Amino acid sequence: MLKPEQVRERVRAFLAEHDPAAASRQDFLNARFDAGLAWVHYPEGLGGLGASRALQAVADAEFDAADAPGIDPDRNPIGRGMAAPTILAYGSDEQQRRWLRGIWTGEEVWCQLFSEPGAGSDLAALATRAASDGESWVVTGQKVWTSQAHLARWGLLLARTDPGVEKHAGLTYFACDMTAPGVEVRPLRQLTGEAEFNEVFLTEARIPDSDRIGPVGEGWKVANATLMSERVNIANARSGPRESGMIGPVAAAWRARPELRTPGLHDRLLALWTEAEVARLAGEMLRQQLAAGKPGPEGSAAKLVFARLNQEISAYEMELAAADGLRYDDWTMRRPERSSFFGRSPSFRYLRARGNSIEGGTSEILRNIIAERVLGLPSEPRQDKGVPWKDLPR
Amino acid sequence: MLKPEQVRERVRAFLAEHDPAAASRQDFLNARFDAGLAWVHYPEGLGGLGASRALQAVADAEFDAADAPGIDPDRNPIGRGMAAPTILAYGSDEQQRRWLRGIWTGEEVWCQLFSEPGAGSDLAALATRAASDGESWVVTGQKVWTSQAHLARWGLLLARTDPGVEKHAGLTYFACDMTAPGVEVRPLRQLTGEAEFNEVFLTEARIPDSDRIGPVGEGWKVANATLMSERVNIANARSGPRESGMIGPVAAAWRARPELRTPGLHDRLLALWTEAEVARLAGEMLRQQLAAGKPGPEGSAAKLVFARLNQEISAYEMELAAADGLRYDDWTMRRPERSSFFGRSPSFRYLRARGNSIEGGTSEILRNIIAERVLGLPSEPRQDKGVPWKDLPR
Amino acid sequence: MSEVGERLAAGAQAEGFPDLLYSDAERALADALRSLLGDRAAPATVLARTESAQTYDDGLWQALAADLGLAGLLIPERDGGAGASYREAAAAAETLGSFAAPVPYLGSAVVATAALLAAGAPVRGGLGPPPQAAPSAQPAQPAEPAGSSPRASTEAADLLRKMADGGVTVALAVPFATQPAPRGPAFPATVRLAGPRHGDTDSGVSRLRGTVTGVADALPAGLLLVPADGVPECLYLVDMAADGVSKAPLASLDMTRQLCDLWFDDAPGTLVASGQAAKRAVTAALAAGAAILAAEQVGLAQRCLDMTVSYARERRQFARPIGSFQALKHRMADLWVEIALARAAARYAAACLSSGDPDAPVAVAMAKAYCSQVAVHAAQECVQLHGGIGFTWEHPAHLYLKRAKADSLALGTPDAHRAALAGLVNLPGP
Amino acid sequence: MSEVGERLAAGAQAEGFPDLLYSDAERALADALRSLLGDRAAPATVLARTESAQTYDDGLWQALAADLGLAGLLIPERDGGAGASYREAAAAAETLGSFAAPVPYLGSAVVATAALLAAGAPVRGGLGPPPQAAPSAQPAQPAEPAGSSPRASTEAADLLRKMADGGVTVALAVPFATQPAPRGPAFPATVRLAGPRHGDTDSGVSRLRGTVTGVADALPAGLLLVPADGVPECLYLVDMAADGVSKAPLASLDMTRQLCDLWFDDAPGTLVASGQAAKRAVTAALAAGAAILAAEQVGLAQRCLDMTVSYARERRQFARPIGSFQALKHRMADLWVEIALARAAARYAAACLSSGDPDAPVAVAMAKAYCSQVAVHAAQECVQLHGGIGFTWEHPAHLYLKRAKADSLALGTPDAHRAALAGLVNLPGP
Repeated sequence: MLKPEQVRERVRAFLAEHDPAAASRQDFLNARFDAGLAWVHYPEGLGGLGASRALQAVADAEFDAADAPGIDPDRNPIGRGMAAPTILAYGSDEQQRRWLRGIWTGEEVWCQLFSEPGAGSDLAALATRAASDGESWVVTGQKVWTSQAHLARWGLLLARTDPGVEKHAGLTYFACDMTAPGVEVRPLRQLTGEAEFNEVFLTEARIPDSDRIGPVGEGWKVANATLMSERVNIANARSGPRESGMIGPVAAAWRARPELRTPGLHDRLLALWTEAEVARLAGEMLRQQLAAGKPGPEGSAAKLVFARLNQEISAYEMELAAADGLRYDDWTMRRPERSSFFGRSPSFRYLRARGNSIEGGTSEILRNIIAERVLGLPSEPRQDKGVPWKDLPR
Repeated sequence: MLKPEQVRERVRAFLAEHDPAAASRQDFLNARFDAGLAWVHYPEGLGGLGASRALQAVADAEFDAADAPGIDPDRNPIGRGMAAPTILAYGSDEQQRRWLRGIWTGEEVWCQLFSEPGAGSDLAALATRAASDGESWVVTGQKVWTSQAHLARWGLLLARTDPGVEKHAGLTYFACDMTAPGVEVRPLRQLTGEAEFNEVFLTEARIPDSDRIGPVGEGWKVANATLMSERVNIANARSGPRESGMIGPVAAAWRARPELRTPGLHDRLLALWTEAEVARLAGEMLRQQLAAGKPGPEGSAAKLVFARLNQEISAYEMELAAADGLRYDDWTMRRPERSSFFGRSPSFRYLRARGNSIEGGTSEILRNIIAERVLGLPSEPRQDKGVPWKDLPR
Repeated sequence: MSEVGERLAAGAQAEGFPDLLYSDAERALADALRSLLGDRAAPATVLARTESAQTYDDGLWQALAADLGLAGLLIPERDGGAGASYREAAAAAETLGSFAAPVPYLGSAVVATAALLAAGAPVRGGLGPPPQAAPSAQPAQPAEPAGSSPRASTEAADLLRKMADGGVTVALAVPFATQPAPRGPAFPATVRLAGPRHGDTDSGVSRLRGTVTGVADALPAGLLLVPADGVPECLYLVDMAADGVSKAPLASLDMTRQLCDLWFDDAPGTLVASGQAAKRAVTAALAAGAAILAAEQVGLAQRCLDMTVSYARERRQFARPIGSFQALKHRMADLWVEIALARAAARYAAACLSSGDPDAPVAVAMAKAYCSQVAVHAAQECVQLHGGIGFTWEHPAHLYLKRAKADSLALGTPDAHRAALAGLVNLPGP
Repeated sequence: MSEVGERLAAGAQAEGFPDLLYSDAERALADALRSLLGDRAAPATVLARTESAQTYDDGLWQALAADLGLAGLLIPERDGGAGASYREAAAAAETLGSFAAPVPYLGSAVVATAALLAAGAPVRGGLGPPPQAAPSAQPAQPAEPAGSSPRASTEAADLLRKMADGGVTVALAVPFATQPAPRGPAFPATVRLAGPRHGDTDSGVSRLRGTVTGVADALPAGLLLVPADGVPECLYLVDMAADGVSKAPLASLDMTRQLCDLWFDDAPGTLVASGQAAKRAVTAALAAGAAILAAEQVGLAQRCLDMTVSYARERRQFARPIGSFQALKHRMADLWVEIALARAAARYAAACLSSGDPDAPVAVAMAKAYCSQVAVHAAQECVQLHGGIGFTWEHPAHLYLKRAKADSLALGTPDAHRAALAGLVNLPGP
């Protein structure tokens, strides 16, 4: 394995050959990818050096020190966080070469076409149909809760290629060209007034077989890699400094506005503060486990806790704000590129946090997963086991 | 229907003929029963006048005014609260005449032989076997959580008379003579150190067919009448004055011991006080509904709320007591005739209250009942439907 | 106390216990209201209204006033109202709450009406003693009060008569967040008297200056009852259309009851009550508002549960209705239990207000504290158990979520009402 | 802060973050301990012990001391101990907690040891400045302190050496409920100095008088560390067998750690520390106790969850394992999540204590507040989800319930620790 100094040297050598100030941003990033200095733990030839994940910070620090153009971390989160690991695990060599660079540089944004109106928690029951005509697949169906779809060049698509077998068995995974005919993206407005998400209507959209990821009928396995990455990302992303999360604005308001303080609100604040900090410590412990190469099952807990705490804290903030909580900042229908809890009113935080226990897997499904996969509790009696998808009651 | 004045006159006439001071207590009570002045809403000849339930208070007040011996309300709660309504609904004329008077006077104590070690929440799966030899039934099995069994003359017994049919269908209901050979009662010690309950071992105990209540195979229906009475009793019993429940000692300690007060404990006290009082109001509303002849489904809620509040309040009381909460009053194994939360330490209340969500139907089962019977939510997939009891997995 | 003793005490107490059940009249009113709202306040209609320029539904309010007498429910029959009590008012609020109906019932038919009734004008014959002459050091004085009492009395009675049929809608100009006294402000006034304007000749007209923020049900109001600071405190009637009165609608969390800010810039006001009578009027108004809002919360919570149950019976995942999953069933069962408790609390508060029971302050504080939490819990579960669809704008769940959360902050938060209880039931803080 | 900013800050901070993972040494210690306790502290054994005359298991404690060095885990190697840190002490406590083992580990190997270490005697060489002469108005004075410092130092070091192999068991004579300073008492002393007895010749011996109630792990202790009030405050070593010392076992909620009351009636004591050193010793002892108790609570909670999960997999009702019912599954999943969080909190507290991190007071308060609640929740769910059998005396669930609830009240309640946080993290009350 490479040592930190070796990585540092490679970056310096690269910078000696590529003047950050001279090159265009995209050219520079492309070259950095090609030099294996994008995500150093990826294989050589695919933006990496096969190095330890921990050395990424070393490379990044060198580039930062040279004032080199970097990637925009807010751009293409699904591409980098979910598409890339999935393509790395299941894509063909050609697919990896074709897509990974654009994903890392952010040149091509990706979205995820999994959920459907009739298949949310029961994702494997999805109905979007992909039928082969020999050369390519003809896809018809409706996807929902697709963030970034209006910005995306590609979508990670899970579709049904065989309705005649058990629901998990009939799925296949594709990369869907979002600019292809038959792909229509419509904003989906949520209760905050914004439309962060989209509905995607697929009407006889054609996908060449070369854009299929993984074998026909093994889409469920590939999709699970994507979902696992999603959860790892969520777990990884939550470790900020003390008070950096939803508790931040509340603690700030408490300190700045003594007139809002009451004895009853005080104990609840302290309880929430404690929970938020303990959750942060648990996130840190998880991060240390990952860094030590021993990922624990605690990752499944992170999103669950994140959702519950965001909801409890923002609800508390409303009671603290009292009269101010009765106001909203803006009901205008907007399409934010990225949602943030901060810089908005307490009432926005309260409303937006309600979605945290629904989006990306409901808290109920996460509890099922913990109970069955972590604790080994028996599954409930299944009524869809061994039944061909087409014969399931709907 | 009788008017209050008519009831009053009947009591006065009765008292004119039966000098409360002269008669023995049991004779007086027997005579009062025979005069229909025991439970005035019961039919004539069975201790009542077929009058409105509300007139009971009128009769009781007259007897109290005359200093007449009354029944001991702490004696025979299962007999009066569960056996009597069940026998009234399903017993033969002869059974009603034989048992109701002794139940009301308290001469004969009753207990309930339903739960078994292997059949708690799933009561209908019980295994105690009653086999007919023509004249009588030979009963073998083990019952558990039987309060009053060591004091009881009779037990309400639910036993399996046909293992070859679906579990609910093979049950029959009996009155079991607790003094019969083959009936053994052993104390069951609970985590408080006391033994309020018993285990009852039935070993080829014989029950004459004349002590069967309801038809063979219809025991489940009869048992449901008993369970329904139990829940109505619990609901009825919970309507005391403000602060009469578990919140009472807590509020008293708060008022008497200012040194225990903290801001954090204050808001929780107020929240618990509010909930306790609101629950009391709900009990009162339920009582008014019953009095108006419109029993609502809210009865199912009463035990659930009672258990949760007792547990939360007693847990809070421990935190308020702090150092005192670390102590217990007495670990001696005792057999109290009746359990009371009062006159004991906070730690006793805390421990005893844990049982409130288990005894007499767990809170989980009550939630199932509310969800299915009140809200009409679909039942879960049943794996025991249509399966003969003997073929059920165990 | 022994458990026997308890039972006896319970029996004794029960005889004098307020009736918590719904009367036939209340049920009939609720049924009629439900039928009317079913036609005119379907979720899609209510949602569309929140996105329109006029967020209050005037037509609906007129229909409720004309067909069901809702505008004058609490107004005595001799003044043209229905002469009903707070019990019926609560029953109506429950049904209105179950539709999140965008009408100024709470503000006009309950809060403002309660203020006018408690000011004593029509009911007790007069506004009480005229305000005392204030020390001259005060920057602004009430307009000459002498002789204003009989006029105000007549005016208040006239006003109630106009309100009774919905012809006039009135709002009390205090922030919607205001908790009733004693824990709330003794007199929630942010407006002061200004000196008379040059040219003012009517001695019965005073000039008001100041701002009131976040007022409920004032947007559709024709008249405002404005508490004004001073010695003594006074309550004035102000025409929304008068010079010097302006209003600005707010982006409100609950757009089915959109708040507004009000500005008074030497606005002309007529005295309605002063001193103790003014304080009494405002306190009674806010207490009535809190009690009736608790009933509204019960209706809202019940609607959320009903919606959730029926969705859970229909929606299938894993080849089963999601309502057959035990974790969800238990949560709905818990909600049902909470609502049963909340209903008892709200009924008790309305009953106590109706009969003038001395326990009313306790009853109102308990009801508002408890029902607020239950309504919010029900609305949150409604969104959650609907899954993705419940998080969309098109589904009505958010209308209930927003109203529930806003209502929980209105007229005193649960925390604030619990704090009020501390004093009322002798559980003092450390 | 932007989410990008956050991520960068997180990365930056993470580098200096204490290691929260279990080291190989900690895992090995826990494994060995689990194996020994599995043999000697099975639930039935522990339950029987609570009903016996000697509720502490001396033999087990000796075995833990001899085989695993548990008695001297925190004692420096040069004093005969294992020289381990609070991290290893916490790992051991987790395992002991998972058995509710009736041994004085917390009281002797953690609390008393921490007091002796912090008193500075063996580690920092000396007991600090000798106590100042007290004003003569004081009813009782410490025995002549001059020259006692070196003797005490030697004695404390000797004492640690004797404790290291379990030969001597020591308890700090303060009520188990005592919260560490700053929110707890600055010096929790209920014992005072009495004048010297007639015939006392050893100037190093003082006489103590008073009562200490509800002390943990004092029943099996041979020696007591007794904080005594006075100017300055002093910490004395008292032989449990000395004249004038008596103890009375209490009916305790948690009979696996039975409390006792202690009486001192002119009991002879030897000075260990005085003034700031005495305060420091007691504060450090209680803080260490709270942190290690939090770890114990994690172990207890995990055991409760494990028991519950395995029962739920076996127990059948309705022809299904009850662990297949979703409502129960979700509750066990929630518990598992809580325990993951509690573990992080307890690990952090132990890590901060080990490294002398200035965040230690925050870490300890958080850990004790949070882990207390989780352990109680886990034990309560353990009883509930076992149904009837969990409510019986014969089933071990109640041992955990009682220990969990008692532990939550010990060394400061959750409420008290949250109140301490208010000052530590600048979230002051109203």
